[in-house]
Amino acid sequence: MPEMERAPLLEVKGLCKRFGGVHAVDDFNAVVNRNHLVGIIGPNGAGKTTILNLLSGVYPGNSGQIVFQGQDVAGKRSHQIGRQGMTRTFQNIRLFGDMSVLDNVKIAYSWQAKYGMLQAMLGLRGVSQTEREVEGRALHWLERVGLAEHRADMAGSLPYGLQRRVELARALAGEPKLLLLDEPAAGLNPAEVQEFIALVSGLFSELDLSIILIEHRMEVVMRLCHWIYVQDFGRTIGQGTPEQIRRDPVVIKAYLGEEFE
Amino acid sequence: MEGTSTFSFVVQQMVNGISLGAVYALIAVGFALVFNVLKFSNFSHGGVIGISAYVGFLGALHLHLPLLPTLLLGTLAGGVVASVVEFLAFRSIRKKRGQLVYFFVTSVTMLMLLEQVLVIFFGASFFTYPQLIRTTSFTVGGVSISILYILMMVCAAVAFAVLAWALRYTKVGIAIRAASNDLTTTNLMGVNVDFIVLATFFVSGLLAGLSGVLLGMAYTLYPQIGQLVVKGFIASVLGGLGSLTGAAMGALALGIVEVFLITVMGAGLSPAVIFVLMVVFLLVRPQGFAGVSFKEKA
Amino acid sequence: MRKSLALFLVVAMLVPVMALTAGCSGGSKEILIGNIQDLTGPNKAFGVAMTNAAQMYIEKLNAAGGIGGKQLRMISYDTKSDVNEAINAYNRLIDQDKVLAVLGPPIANMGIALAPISVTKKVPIIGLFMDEKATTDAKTGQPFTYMFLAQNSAGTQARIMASYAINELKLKKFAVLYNQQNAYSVSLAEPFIAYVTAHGGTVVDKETFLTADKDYKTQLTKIKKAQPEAIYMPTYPQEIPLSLQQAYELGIKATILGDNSYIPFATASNTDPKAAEGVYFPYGVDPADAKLQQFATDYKAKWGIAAIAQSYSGWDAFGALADAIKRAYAANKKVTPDMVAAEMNKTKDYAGYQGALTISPDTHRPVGLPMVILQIKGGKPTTLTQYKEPTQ
Amino acid sequence: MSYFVTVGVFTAITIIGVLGTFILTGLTGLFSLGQAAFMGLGAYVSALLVVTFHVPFPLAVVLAVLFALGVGYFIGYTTLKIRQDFFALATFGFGEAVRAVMNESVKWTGGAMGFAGVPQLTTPWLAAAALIAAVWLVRNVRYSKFGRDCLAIRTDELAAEVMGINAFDHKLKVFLLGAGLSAFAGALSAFFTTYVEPAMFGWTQSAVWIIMVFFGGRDSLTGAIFGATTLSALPEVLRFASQWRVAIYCLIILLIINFRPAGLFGRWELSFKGLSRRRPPGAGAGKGRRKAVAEKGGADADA
Repeated sequence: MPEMERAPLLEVKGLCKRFGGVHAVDDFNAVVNRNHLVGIIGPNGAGKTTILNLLSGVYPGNSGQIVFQGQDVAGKRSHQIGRQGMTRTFQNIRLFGDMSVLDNVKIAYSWQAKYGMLQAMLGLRGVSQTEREVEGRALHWLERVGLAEHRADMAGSLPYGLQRRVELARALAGEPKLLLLDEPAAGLNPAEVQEFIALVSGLFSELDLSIILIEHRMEVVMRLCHWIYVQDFGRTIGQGTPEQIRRDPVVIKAYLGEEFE
Repeated sequence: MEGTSTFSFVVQQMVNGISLGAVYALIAVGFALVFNVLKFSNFSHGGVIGISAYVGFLGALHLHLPLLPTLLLGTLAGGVVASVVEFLAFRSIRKKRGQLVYFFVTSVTMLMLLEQVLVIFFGASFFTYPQLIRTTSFTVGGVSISILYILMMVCAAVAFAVLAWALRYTKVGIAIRAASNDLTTTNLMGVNVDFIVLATFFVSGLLAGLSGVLLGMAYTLYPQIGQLVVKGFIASVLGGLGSLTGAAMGALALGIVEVFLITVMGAGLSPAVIFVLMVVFLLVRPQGFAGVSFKEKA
Repeated sequence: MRKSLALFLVVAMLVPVMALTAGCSGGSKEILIGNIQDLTGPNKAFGVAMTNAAQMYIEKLNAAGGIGGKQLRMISYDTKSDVNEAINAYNRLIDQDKVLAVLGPPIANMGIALAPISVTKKVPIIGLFMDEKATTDAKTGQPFTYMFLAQNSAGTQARIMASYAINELKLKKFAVLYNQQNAYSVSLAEPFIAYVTAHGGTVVDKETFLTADKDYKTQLTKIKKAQPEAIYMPTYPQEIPLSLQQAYELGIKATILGDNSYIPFATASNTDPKAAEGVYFPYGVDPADAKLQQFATDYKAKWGIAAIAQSYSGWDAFGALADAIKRAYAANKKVTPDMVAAEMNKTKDYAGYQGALTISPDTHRPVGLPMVILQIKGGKPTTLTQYKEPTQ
Repeated sequence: MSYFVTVGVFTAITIIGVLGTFILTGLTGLFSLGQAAFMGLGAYVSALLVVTFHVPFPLAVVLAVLFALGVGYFIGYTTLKIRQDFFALATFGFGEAVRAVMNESVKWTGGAMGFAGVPQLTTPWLAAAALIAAVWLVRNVRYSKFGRDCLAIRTDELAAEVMGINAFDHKLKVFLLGAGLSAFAGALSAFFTTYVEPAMFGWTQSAVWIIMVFFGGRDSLTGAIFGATTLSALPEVLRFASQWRVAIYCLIILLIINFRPAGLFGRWELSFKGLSRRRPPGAGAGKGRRKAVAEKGGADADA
């Protein structure tokens, strides 16, 4: 495969984060190749969300390297990382509730829109042209996730399942190379979960994209991911393909338990 | 010969600074208490200070109350007014999970409203408390100490001691402390959040009332007296919002710094210097003297 | 829903317009005098005193037939202690109400702000704004044509106090404590310092405070260390009890010199009576004067509040103005703002409560108007002597 | 100049100042208690330049605004990194500091006695033109990506950051815009009232501007302008008992925040067809709005 010959998209080495005395993430190492879908699983408090927060620059780690597209992004601020092509969703949906669905998605283009404050103030020609382009691109993503008809609704007024999709559209509109999904299926009903799985795998096959997925539902992870890391108390206790994970005795003991016996 | 040695001058200025700091501390701690639980800067605290100062004044003037009952009356009035303010102005914003801006605007508006209530009922000119303490000061080795400031410090010390005790050992106090960590968790613990918030405002109002009467006695009584709350605001931020001890420490520091600046360079430019100090301090130590820095969770 | 909102907006925007057009009135049957005062706000007491006194004067005048058969009417606007409001009110009085003259506020910075505007509006303002910048154009040194002061200026008051302290009390070492953010305070402190240093005295310490400050002990401690013989404390009413009390608490024994607002504020209920004992201050009228007693009784009967200094000087200001209007009318059979201004310049020995009021055409301020020096003895202001500004 | 015009000019100046607060506090959610201080800087600097240094009026206004921007950059750069409450405090301290400097430098500013004798150069026409220009500028910003970014940062700064928005940088720009508008308003006001004094620029003035924004609706430019107009011009004209007036305002604000937190106008914007081709994105949910977007989508497709 040609992808394998190139350097990995993301390489995490020895990432650590302590809160007070607690090691939330302890020596996390991972590799995400291009066009790969990687899952991170583990019980509550295993440090999964912390890993995403470290990757996306929400807070800095205590030590370790995060090499993304050949650059160490550890310690960079969120917006810098976002601009380099790593976007994310949040476990507890963080939409801009006071804004329309369309505007939520447009936000992803703010840093790319090529006009400054002065041009905006004077309402120069380029501004409205750029704005039209942005609107077109944002609409494209809304259509892709099936929300075009809701574009004018306030994001905060949508039902939960649709809010998840808006957040996904917003993250995709950042045109990421690496998309971080933090429990994207949480709170969805079984039918919505199926739709969601179909949506993600559809997007994944269409786009030049890698995904890191954190999820509680084994069903989702097992069906979508190529490679899985299992976290417990901040440490990686196992990794492998879904099949390997299913059989790993350590993993079964620590986490999967009776569910797979 | 009333000349003073450099030593007694310095001591006198220290006494002045600490006295001023004690005044600010009374304001700052009540201010910080509400911040602890609801995480917003409650300027209506100043309005409560103003109203209770006038209530105490009315009691002393018309009911001829002596010192302690006057203090008690003002303190209680503060608690009641603050509770009413919480109930009328803040409760529904909290229920709707309104953003911080709403709390802020409401609190500033409430300060203005309460001030205006005083203007409507008492006019804009000033009043003075009847003299509740006969002797006004005593002198130790050339250093004069005002009885009223002693009273303030005693009141502050007693109030803080009672507060510390209540927060540690009473059921409501423990709940308030829990709420200051996380209001929603408190709700999960089965404690009635509405009650806790009301209690927090009540306690903070008691402190406002106490400081109101003391300020009214020490100074003159005018509707804007509550604007001294900004000193409490500065002090509590310096001390680290979220910590009561920090607020008290910040207040003391502010009092001493103000006195130092006036001594060294006069009152005129001291706000400018205090501003620069404040910014430097916030940049170097954003968590304040004792505060815990808040970090948003993702 | 949206339509009704829009309608509401339109109505809301229209209300002011309609209120304006409805407000136009005024024939030539009466003489309109404007009155710009703080009727609310912290300095309300002064504004109300002037308004009440002027109202009493008008009633007396109207009962006697008015001026040239015309009744006088006063239109008062509240300035709410805000200079912009004062400017607004002045403009409105001229443009809309078409008043003949304006009774101005006893507030220094309002006078200063109105002075350059009066140059273009050309309607005289007679007031008690004590700062000399309100009557003299600092750029040209010439008086503002339409600004008149009907009591001693701040400079005069400060010089009277300074001169009395140096010449009568034989004091030499002074300290000054004043509110740096208050125009009244500043306009008294500066001439005092200038006079003292020019007449053989020294100012050993000059301390200031800000309006938000309520504790002056730090400044007073510095003053105490400088060992002055006297401290001049020209401050606003609510600051007087504070500075007196705090100086007393610090055990300061120096003589305290005050300003013309020390009655009644020096003897506030929460200050130790001993704190104000022995304080000297100048005052526009002599409280012991029998003439004043009658006015005070009438005033109290009519308004239910006691007359204060601004009641007397306000009466004088309005009286001088009414006299100028009378003279202008007698001479021309009609009266315009310019005539009033011209006649104001000729005010000579108007018999007011403050004494014989003569306006100097060179400064538009009173000349030779005496003040009374009072001292608080046994908790009461006691008249010591009449004192005039020393001729330099 | 008739009284009505005078009130109109004062109102126009207030609106210009409030526009800055609208962007800063209304849209971005930053409470600055130092906006009036920027107004003061604009007023004093322009007045000094014209009266003392004989600089031509237009140049003086530009220089005053640039000066305020310079100061604003310094203040914003140092204080916008810290938490929101700190920012409110820091701007409060800044306002007091500016007033202290104005009071202290008596030689230049006249101190507490104020700076009088500024020529009256702000004509009603100038005020009207300035108002229109300011509204137009702010409207353009509001309905550009900057307006969206403001809302995004106000709602969820972290999420905005993750989407590639440099929140600090954005806040700094918005803060400068607000400072510039305030200074501009200050310069106009100095040359209209002909008098400036430090007491005009206290923190309560800044708080009043915030109240005006919330009265009309913090998401609506029309609302902010309405709030400023109503709360500044109406009482001036009606002149009803002023101590009740303030109390009534306060009550209105409390009622609005409690029962209609989006302000009287919510998101509603006055728009003139033809004049404004761009419609407020996301303005007013509902069928009409959806239809409008659909129409517009069609137009885009044609183009």
